Amino acid sequence: MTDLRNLYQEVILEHNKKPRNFGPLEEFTHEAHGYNPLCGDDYHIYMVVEDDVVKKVTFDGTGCAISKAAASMMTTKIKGKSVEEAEQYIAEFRAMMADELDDDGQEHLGHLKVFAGVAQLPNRIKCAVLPWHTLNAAIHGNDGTSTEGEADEWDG
Amino acid sequence: MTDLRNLYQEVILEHNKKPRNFGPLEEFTHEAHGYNPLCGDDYHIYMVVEDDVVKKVTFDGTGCAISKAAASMMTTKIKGKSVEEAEQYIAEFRAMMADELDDDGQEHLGHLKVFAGVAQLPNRIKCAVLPWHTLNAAIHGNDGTSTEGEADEWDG
Amino acid sequence: MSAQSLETPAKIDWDAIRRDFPILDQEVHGKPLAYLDNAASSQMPQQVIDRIVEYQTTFHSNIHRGVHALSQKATDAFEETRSLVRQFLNAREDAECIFTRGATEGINAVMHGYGRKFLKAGDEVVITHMEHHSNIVPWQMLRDEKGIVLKVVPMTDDGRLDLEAFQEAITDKTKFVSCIHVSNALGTINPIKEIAAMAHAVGAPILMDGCQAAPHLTLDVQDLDADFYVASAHKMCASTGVGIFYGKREMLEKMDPFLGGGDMILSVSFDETVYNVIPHKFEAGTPPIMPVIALGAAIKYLTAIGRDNIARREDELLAYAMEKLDTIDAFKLYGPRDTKTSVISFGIGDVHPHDIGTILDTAGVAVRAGHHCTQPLMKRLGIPATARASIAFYNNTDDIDALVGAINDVTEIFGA
Amino acid sequence: MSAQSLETPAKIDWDAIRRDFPILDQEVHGKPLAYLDNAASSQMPQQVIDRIVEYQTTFHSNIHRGVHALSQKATDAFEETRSLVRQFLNAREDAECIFTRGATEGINAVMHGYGRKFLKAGDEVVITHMEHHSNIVPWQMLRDEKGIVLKVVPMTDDGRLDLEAFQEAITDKTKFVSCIHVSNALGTINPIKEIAAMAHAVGAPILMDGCQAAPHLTLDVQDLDADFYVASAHKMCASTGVGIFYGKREMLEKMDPFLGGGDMILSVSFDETVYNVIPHKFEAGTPPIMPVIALGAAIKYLTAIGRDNIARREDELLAYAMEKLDTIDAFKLYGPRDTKTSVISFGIGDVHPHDIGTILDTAGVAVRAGHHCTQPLMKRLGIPATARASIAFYNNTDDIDALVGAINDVTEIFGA
Ligand SMILES: Cc1ncc(COP(=O)(O)O)c(C=O)c1O
Ligand SMILES: Cc1ncc(COP(=O)(O)O)c(C=O)c1O
Repeated sequence: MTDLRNLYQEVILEHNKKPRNFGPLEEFTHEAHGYNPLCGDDYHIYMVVEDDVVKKVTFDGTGCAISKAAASMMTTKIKGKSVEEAEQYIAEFRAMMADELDDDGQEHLGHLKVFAGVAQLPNRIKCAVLPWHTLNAAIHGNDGTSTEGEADEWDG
Repeated sequence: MTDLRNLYQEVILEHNKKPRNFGPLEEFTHEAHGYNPLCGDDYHIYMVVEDDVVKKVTFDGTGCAISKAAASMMTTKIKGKSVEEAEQYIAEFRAMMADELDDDGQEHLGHLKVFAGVAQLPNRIKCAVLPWHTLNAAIHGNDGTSTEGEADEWDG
Repeated sequence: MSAQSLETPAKIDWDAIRRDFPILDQEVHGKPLAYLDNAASSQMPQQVIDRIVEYQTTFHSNIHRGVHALSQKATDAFEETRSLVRQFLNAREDAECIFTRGATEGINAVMHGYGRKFLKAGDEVVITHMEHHSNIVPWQMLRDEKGIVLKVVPMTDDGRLDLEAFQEAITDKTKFVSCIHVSNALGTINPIKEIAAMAHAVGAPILMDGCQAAPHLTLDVQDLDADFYVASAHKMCASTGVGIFYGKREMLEKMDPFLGGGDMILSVSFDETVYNVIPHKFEAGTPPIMPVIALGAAIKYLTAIGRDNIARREDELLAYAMEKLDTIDAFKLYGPRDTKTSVISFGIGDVHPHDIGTILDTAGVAVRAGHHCTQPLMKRLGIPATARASIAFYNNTDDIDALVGAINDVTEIFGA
Repeated sequence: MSAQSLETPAKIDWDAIRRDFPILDQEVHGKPLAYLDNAASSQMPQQVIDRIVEYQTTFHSNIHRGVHALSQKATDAFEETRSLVRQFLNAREDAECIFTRGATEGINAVMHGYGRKFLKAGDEVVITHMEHHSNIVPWQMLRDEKGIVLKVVPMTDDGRLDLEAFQEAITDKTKFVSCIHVSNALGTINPIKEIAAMAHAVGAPILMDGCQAAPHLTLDVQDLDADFYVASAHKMCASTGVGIFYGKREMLEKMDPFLGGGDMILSVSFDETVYNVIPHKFEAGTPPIMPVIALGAAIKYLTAIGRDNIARREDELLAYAMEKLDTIDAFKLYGPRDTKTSVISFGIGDVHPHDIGTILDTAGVAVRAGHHCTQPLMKRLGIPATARASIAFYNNTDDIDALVGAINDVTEIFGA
């Protein structure tokens, strides 16, 4: 059970239960759909970007506790940040999942570090990464994304 | 080489070199085509049957020494015999290949016993049996036959 | 072989049988492995592994076209398996038993070889809401190509086929029925013999997907009157890479092959090619010789234990598990409670099955979490996925206890 | 692993390598086995057998959809093999490397998925007189269905493709070229890169049948500019039941899958089904997981020895054999004498190859006798069949001497 407590930390369970920034936006500048066919995690990310700043960001959909908490905490993290910073978080989160994040990055990620335990469970990495993957797609204007068949890119 | 001499007996080699009753008949009452896709043995049997007696029987085609000698010796054996007797030979030859021929049958088969060695080589049984199989088809008015997929019936 | 030393069912030493499966004797995340993912793929007894090693170290060779001793021996062992499959299914003839790459290829062989040849626009193909994707997607491909109509028989809330609706769905327009024998997602055993009778009453052939039936039930394709029956070797203690595809001779003979190549022909010229007789017509190219020979060993193994005994053992373990699981408040079973195989598809409160799967894994308990290749069935139940524990005869009560314990961890962590 | 301990090519201990193959250490009809049927199917080194046993005893599980540890481990080993195949072929991406049931399925996948979708009546498909049946029959099926025109490039008397005729056969009407890289019947190595250039000059894609090339030559599908490339694991020291099917990403993406089922879809509903991305789109159902993992071990084994070293060794044994065989009056070689792999297709006087095969078998020498699934090629040479001795790197001069000795028996018995 100790391992599990490391994976399912209180903050993750709490975000899973009460996801922040949940639900679709009526008006948005960016949007993308992310789907993991392996376990059915299925999310939409909606963004309002103005002057290169993420004014609003929400997510909608269903999935496991890891993916839902990851999405919820992601939205709280990047709201109000510049697009450039959001991209830095994407890169850092991805590096953390690949067990390749340096100390500076760790520092910068802050409480997102609670997902470090997921990196030890290869078959759950895609869950934690899916919202970030989808955010990336939204920023770059791809309208859909799937974790399938892109194991190399995202599993590191 | 002793085993081989048992298989390739002089009489077989001799019939292979100088097959009897070889070549098509212009006029015939019965005919059938026999083909072994595994090794390409490919024969036609032609018969003239009158009053239930095999007046003429020839074979044509190509194949290995075993099949050619079997065909040649078969024609010399059944020529002039009644159809009923021919069918008895078919049954006996088949039994010999299945190692199930009784002493009476052995006696009756006469010099066809030179093929007994073939029964010890499962992958050559079809060669020796093909002409007999085709003869059977000719008698019963099936116009073609193939040893493939009928392993059960003929391999015993 | 321990299985062979059994005399009467009463004396079956299930502990000894479990020891035939070396893979079960290991720890995962520091806990003893409780392998309960048998519906996805079963494990292989030492007897089958030994047969594979024997094959590869003493008589591997390509088959059918060889004059040398190894080739003959390999051919004999390959064809012996065909005969064992015939007995396993109680088919009429060996030639009706074809080896494919898996059950999936068998269904596709029927879609291509029968469907594309004999069905036309407007013809109705009846399937059910309970099908595995492998028995949905091929018929959708046929729909896209030929304009056939796909009719889907509904499922009840407790995961059974609605037989009245089935009867209604079958009409004069029905030209084919394809139906799962035992549900992989829920364990439901369908009354497939009655369904076959309905199909035959309107002259429609029926394909039965027996992937989950073959490991658990004693089969008789003649009694069921199956026109086609498919199963997967890797769910029957044998190897991945080979499936069983049964068809009635008259059906197979009138069908076209959909894979062209060596061995499936009698003669080839550029003008004309003559297909071989069955079963060879459907076995293009070098077949999965080693997996087939392993399947032969597995059938011998299962038969030695006795398929009745296997079913009884699995039913007992299922009953033991259900008794314990029913005491857990948050435990929710999907599908029926009886007339089913030893498959337990479940949820825990509103915990996502994927999280259940991970927590169980940490406790050494291997289950499957997901849609089990039955997305329409999941949608029908209004859920994205389930956790599925599937029990084989080599499991034991310790495995079940580990499952129950780990489910308690789930409720504790998630406060479910 | 003996192969790994090699340092420089000069130090290769071929005797030690031969000992990696337990099957070779046996007697057949009381004579040491000389296995010279490698073009039909090669043998498996202990290292690959060990990997199979390791897989089945420690981590067998169904892949891709499992959250538990075994499933993850099996998935990793399966996908590692994909990566090894990519390196083996020098493909751009793992996703371009698909696992089929055999080379035959790969060719059929192209016929169904590309041919049936993109070719239409009157379009010309160019093949050659040297093709294996698996590269003839699928195109005949397409001809029967779609009315394409099948053009056959002739072969010269000495068993080479007539390149001028090839150039002439390729016109604006040519919409596809499918060509054997190395002849299984004769060993001829075709100038496949030049042929690809001819095809591409008119915008036609090319499929290369590399079944006999993969075990002998170092491959580079990018350099050859292959649109599709197929090979068979069981001819590469791995297991039956799996083939390699390479396709350029852009080709695979625009093709339709021809097998529907699990894993090849992203989502399924009765109205609409969305296919998965490559490679999964072409891998319907449970793949041959164990054979694939065995293939991974085989590629590691072959790579450790060094594919250049393998080719050199086989060429040397071929030269040794030819020197001896050429002294036998009745020996007649079919096919070319150079630019070939270590395949010796021959006749002895007018003795039927089937009789040659039997006599050789009695001497422990395993060769293939027959049409080698190349009936049109045989017809072109005016013969019903040949005897074929095919040499692998684990053969030795004793094997060749046994072959030569047994051929002398043939001449003696038949007075040839
Ligand atoms: C040149 C060639 N093409 C295709 C094949 C067919 O391969 P498989 O039987 O493994 O599908 C073979 C082997 O028999 C071959 O040698
Ligand atoms: C009911 C059912 N049908 C079909 C299949 C497909 O079998 P395979 O993946 O072995 O081809 C499975 C197994 O996954 C199954 O459980």
